[in-house]
Amino acid sequence: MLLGIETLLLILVLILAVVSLWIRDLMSSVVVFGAYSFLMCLIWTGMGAVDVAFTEAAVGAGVSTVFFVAVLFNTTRRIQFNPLDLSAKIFSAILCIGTGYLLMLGLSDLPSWGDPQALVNTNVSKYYIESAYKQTKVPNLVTAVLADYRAFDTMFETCVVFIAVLGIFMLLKKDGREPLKETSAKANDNLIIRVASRFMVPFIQLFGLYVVAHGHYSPGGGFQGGVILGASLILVAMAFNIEFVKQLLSIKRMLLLAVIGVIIFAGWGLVPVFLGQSFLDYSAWAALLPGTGEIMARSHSMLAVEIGVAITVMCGMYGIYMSLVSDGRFDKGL
Amino acid sequence: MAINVLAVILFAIISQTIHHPTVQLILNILIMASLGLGLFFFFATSVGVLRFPDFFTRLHAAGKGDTLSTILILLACSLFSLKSAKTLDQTTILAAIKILLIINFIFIGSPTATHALIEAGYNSEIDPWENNATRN
Amino acid sequence: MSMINQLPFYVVGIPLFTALIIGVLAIVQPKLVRLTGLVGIISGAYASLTLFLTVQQSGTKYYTFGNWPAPYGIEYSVDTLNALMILLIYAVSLLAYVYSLRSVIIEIPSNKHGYYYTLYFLLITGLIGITITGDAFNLYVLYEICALSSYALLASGGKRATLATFYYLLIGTVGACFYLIGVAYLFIKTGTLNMGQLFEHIPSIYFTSSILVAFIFINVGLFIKMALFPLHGWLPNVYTKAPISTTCLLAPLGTKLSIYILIRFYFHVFGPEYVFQVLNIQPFMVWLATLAIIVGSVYAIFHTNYRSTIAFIIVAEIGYIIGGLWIGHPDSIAASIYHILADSLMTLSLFMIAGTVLFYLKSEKTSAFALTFRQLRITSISLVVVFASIVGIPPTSGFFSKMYLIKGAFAMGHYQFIVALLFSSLASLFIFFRLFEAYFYSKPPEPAPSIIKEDRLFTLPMIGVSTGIILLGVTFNYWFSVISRIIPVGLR
Amino acid sequence: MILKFNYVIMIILMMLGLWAMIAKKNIIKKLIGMAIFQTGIILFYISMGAKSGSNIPILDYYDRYKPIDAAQYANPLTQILMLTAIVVGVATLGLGLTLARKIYDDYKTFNEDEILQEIKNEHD
Repeated sequence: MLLGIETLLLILVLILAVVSLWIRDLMSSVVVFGAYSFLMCLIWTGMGAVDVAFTEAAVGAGVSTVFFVAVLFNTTRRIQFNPLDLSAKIFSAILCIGTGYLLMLGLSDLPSWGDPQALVNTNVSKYYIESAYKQTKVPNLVTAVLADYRAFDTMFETCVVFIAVLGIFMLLKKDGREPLKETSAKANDNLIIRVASRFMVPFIQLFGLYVVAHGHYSPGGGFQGGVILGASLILVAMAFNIEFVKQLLSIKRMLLLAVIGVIIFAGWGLVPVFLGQSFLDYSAWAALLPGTGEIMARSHSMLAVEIGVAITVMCGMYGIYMSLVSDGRFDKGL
Repeated sequence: MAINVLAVILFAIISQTIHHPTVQLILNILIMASLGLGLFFFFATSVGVLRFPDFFTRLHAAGKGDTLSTILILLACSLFSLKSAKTLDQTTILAAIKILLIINFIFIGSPTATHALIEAGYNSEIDPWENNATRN
Repeated sequence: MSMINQLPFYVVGIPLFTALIIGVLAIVQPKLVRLTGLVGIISGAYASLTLFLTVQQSGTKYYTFGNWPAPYGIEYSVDTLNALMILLIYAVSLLAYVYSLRSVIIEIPSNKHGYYYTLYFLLITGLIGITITGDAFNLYVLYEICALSSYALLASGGKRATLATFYYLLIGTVGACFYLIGVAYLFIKTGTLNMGQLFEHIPSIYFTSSILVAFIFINVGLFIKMALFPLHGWLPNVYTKAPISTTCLLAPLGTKLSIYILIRFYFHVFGPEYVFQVLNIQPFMVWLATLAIIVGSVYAIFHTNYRSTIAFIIVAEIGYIIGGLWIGHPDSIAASIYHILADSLMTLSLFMIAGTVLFYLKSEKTSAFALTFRQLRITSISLVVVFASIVGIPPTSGFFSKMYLIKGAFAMGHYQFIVALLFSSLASLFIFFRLFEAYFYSKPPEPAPSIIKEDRLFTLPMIGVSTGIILLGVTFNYWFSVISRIIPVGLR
Repeated sequence: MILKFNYVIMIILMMLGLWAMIAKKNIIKKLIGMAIFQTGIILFYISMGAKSGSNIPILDYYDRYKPIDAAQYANPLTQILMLTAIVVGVATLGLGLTLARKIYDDYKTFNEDEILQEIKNEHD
C-alpha cells in the first residue's frame, strides 16, 4: 500500500482541479491548472514513474501553461456571466454520473493499489524488467522499452508532435500581406530579465542536451530534453523579442528541422529494412556501426532515435508557441 | 555561488570520513537544521502571502522567503543524498552536485521572476498600499 | 526477409515516408509536392494489392516491429479482412487524391499546399495503421494521428468549419479517451496489449465486471468515432463545413474504419462467444441501429442543403452496418462488411459530386441541381449511379448488401430492422427525386460566372468510383465468398 | 474501498473533466476540462503500474548483473504508454488552443452562448 503522502497529494490535486474549473478568471484558472499538473507529477514520482513525472513537469506544468498564457495574452481573460442553464447542467451531470457509475462498477474487480502480484505487473512487464538490460544494455528500462521494444509507438508519437505544429501552421499562418493588428505588446526592454535569461539560457540548453544524451542512465530522453530545449528558445522569445529569436532559428528552418527529426527516427528504422530485417530492428545496425555487437547496436541506435525525437519536439514546442503568441504573423509577441 | 563553493569544499572534506560517527552526527544536524529553517521560511512565506495587504508586499514575501527556503531545503536534500549512500561513489556525488546546480537556477530564476511580476504590476498601475490608520 | 514479407510494413511505411518527403519538399521545392504524392499513393496501392493477393494465397501474415516477438513488441497480423480493408483505403484515397489535385487549388491558399498534403498523407498513414495494427495501444496512437491531422485538415475550411472542428476535437478526444479507458480495464486484468494474447486471456474473465466495463467503454468510444445515432451530433456540422478535398478522403473512411475496428474487437479480442452469447444485448443494439437508420433518413429528407442531406445519409448507413453486425446471422454480418466497402465508395461519390456542383454553381441547395442535370453530364450520371446504389437497384452494390441484410434479419426475426431498411430506401428515393424534379419543374437559375466546369481531374475519379460501385455489385459473389471465409467459426 | 482510493480519485477527476467539457460555456475552460480528463486517465494507468515498496525502473549499478526481482521495480510498461499519452495530450491541446484562437478572431468572444447567438444572427 502506498497510502501516505500520495493520498494527501491526491486530495490536493482534486481540490486544485475543482478550483481551476470554478475560478472566474481565465488567467488564474490556467495558473491553478499549472499547479495541478505539477502536483500530479509529484504523485507520479511517488508511484515510481519518474520519466512520466519529468515529462509532465516539462510538458504539462511548463509548456502547456505557456501555451495557454500565449493565447490569453492576445485575447481576453475575462469570463462573461452566463444565465443559469439548468437543463444543460442536468444533462451533463447525468452523463458524468453515468460515466462515473460505470467506472465504479469495474472498481470492485481491480487489484488493490500497489499490488506487485497483479497480472498487469507480472505478465509482459516482468519480461521487460528481467531481460531489457540483457538485451539492450540500457539500465533505464523506460528508455529501453520506449525506444526499442515499442519504438513503433514512439515514432508515431513524434509524428503527433509534427502533425500538431504543421496543423497549427496550416490554420494560423498568415500571409505577409494582411494588415498588422495593433497589439498592446511593447518590446521588452527590461535589463534585469534580459541579463538573467542571457545567463540562464546556455545552461538550460546544456541541461537539455544532457537529458537527451543521458536518457539511457537516468530519467529523461528525447521528449523531456526536446521540451527543455524548446523551452529555452521560448524563454529567449519572451525575454527579448520574436525578431531576435527568429535570427537564432527561423520559422522555415524550424519546420525543416521538425521534419528532419521524424526522418531521423523513421530513417534509422528504415535502414534495417534495406538490410533484410524488419522495420526498427536496430540489431541490423551492427553491420554498419564498426566495433559494435548486436546489443550495443541497439543501445547506440536508441541514442540516435532519441536525438531525432528531441529535434522534432524542440521545434514543435517552439513552433506552437510562436504561432500562438503572434497569431501566425511571427512579428510581435509576449 | 558562494554556497556552491562551500558545499563542494564540504563534500571534499567529508568524502574521506563519511562513515565516521562524528561526521554522521554533524551531517545529521546540518540536514535537520537546514530542513527546519527551510520549512520555517516556507511557513513564513505562506503567512506573508495570505496576510500582507497588497500585491507588492505579498510578492515581497513570496519572492524572498520562497527563494531562501527552497535553497535551504535543496541543500538538505543534497547532503542527505550524500549521507544516505552506502558507499561514496561517482553517482552519489554527481546527484549531490546536480541538486546544487538546481540551487543556482533557483537563485537566479526566482528573484528575476519576482522582479518581472512586480514590474508588470507597476506598469499596470496597481496602487501600492498605504497605511492610512497610522496617518490619521 | 524477402519483399513479400515486408509488405505489411510497406503499406504503412509508404504513405508515412511520402508524407515526410512532402514535408521537406514543401519547404525546399514546392513544385514537386503533387507529383511525389501521386507516386507515393500509386506505389502504396500496388503494395496493398500485392498484399491482398498474397494473403489470399498463403493465409495470415505476421510482421513484428524491431524483431521482438508478439506480446513484447508491436505486431501486425494481416488476415484477409485486414488486407481487404487496406485495399479499400488505397482505392478510395487514390481516387480522392486525384480529385484533390484540382480541388485543393480552389479551396486552399497556394502557400499552404505543402502542409496540406503532408497532413493528407499522415492521415492516410493513420487510417491504414488503425486497420492493420495488432496492438491495442498502438491503435490509440494511430487513432490520434488520424484525429489530429483530420482536425487540421477539416478546420482549414473557413469560419464555420473552425467552430465545428473545435467541437469535433472535444468529442473526438472523449471518444479516444473512452477507448483508452476500455483498454485500461482489459490491460489491468490481463497485463497485455497484444490483441492475440488478449483473445486468449479473455475467456477466463468472461463473468467479471471489468470486462463488461471495458466492453462498454471501447464500444462507446468507437460509437462516438463512427457517429452512431445518439452520438452522431458532431458529424453533420463537420462534414458540411469542411473543405471538399478533405471530406472526400475522411467521410468515406473515417467512420467506416471505426466500424471495422469494432468488428475486429468483437471477433478477435472479445470473441464472438462473449459478444453474442454471454452478453444479451442483441435486441437492444438492433433497435438502436434501427433508430439510427430511421432518424438519419428522416433528417436527410428534411434538409435541403445537399451536403447536410448526405451527412445524414451517412448516419443512416452506419445504422445499416451496425444493425447487420448485431443481428448475428452469418449472412447479415457478411453483408455489413460488404456494405463497408460499398458505402465507402458511395460516400466518396456523393462528396465528389457535391464538390463538382459546389465549385461550378457556388451553391448546394437542392434547387440548384436542375442546372447540374442540364450542364454537368458526367456528374449527373454518377449521381444517378450512386443513388441507384443507395436506394438498392439491382446491378449496383447497394442492392446486394441490402438484400443480404434483409435475409439475415428475416432469419433472426428482427422485422423492425427490415422495415427501417425499406423506409430508408424510400427516403433515398424521395431525396433523389427531389434533386431530379428540379430538372423538369424549376426554372434553372443563371449560373454564377465560373471557369471550372467539368475538369478532367474531377470527372476521372467520378467515373472511376461509379464504375467501382457497379463492379463491386457485379462481382458480388467473389467478394461475398472472400468475406464469408473471415467470419469466425462460432458464427457460421 | 480505502485500498482503491487512487481509482476513486481518478474517477472523480474524469467526471470533473467530462462535466467541464460539456457544461462549461467558456471554450478555454472546456480545454482545461479536456486536459483534466486526460490526466485522470494517465493517473489510472500509472497507479495500476505502481508497486508498493518498489524502486524507480532504473537498474542500479550494482544490480545490473544479478538476477532481477521484478517486484522490486515499478512497472515500466504503463509508464511508456502514458509518456505517449502525455505527448498526444499536449499536441491535442495545442491544436485546440489554435482553434480557440481562431474562433476568438472570428467572433471576438470565448463564450459559447454568444458565439451561437452570433451564428443565429448571421442566418437571419
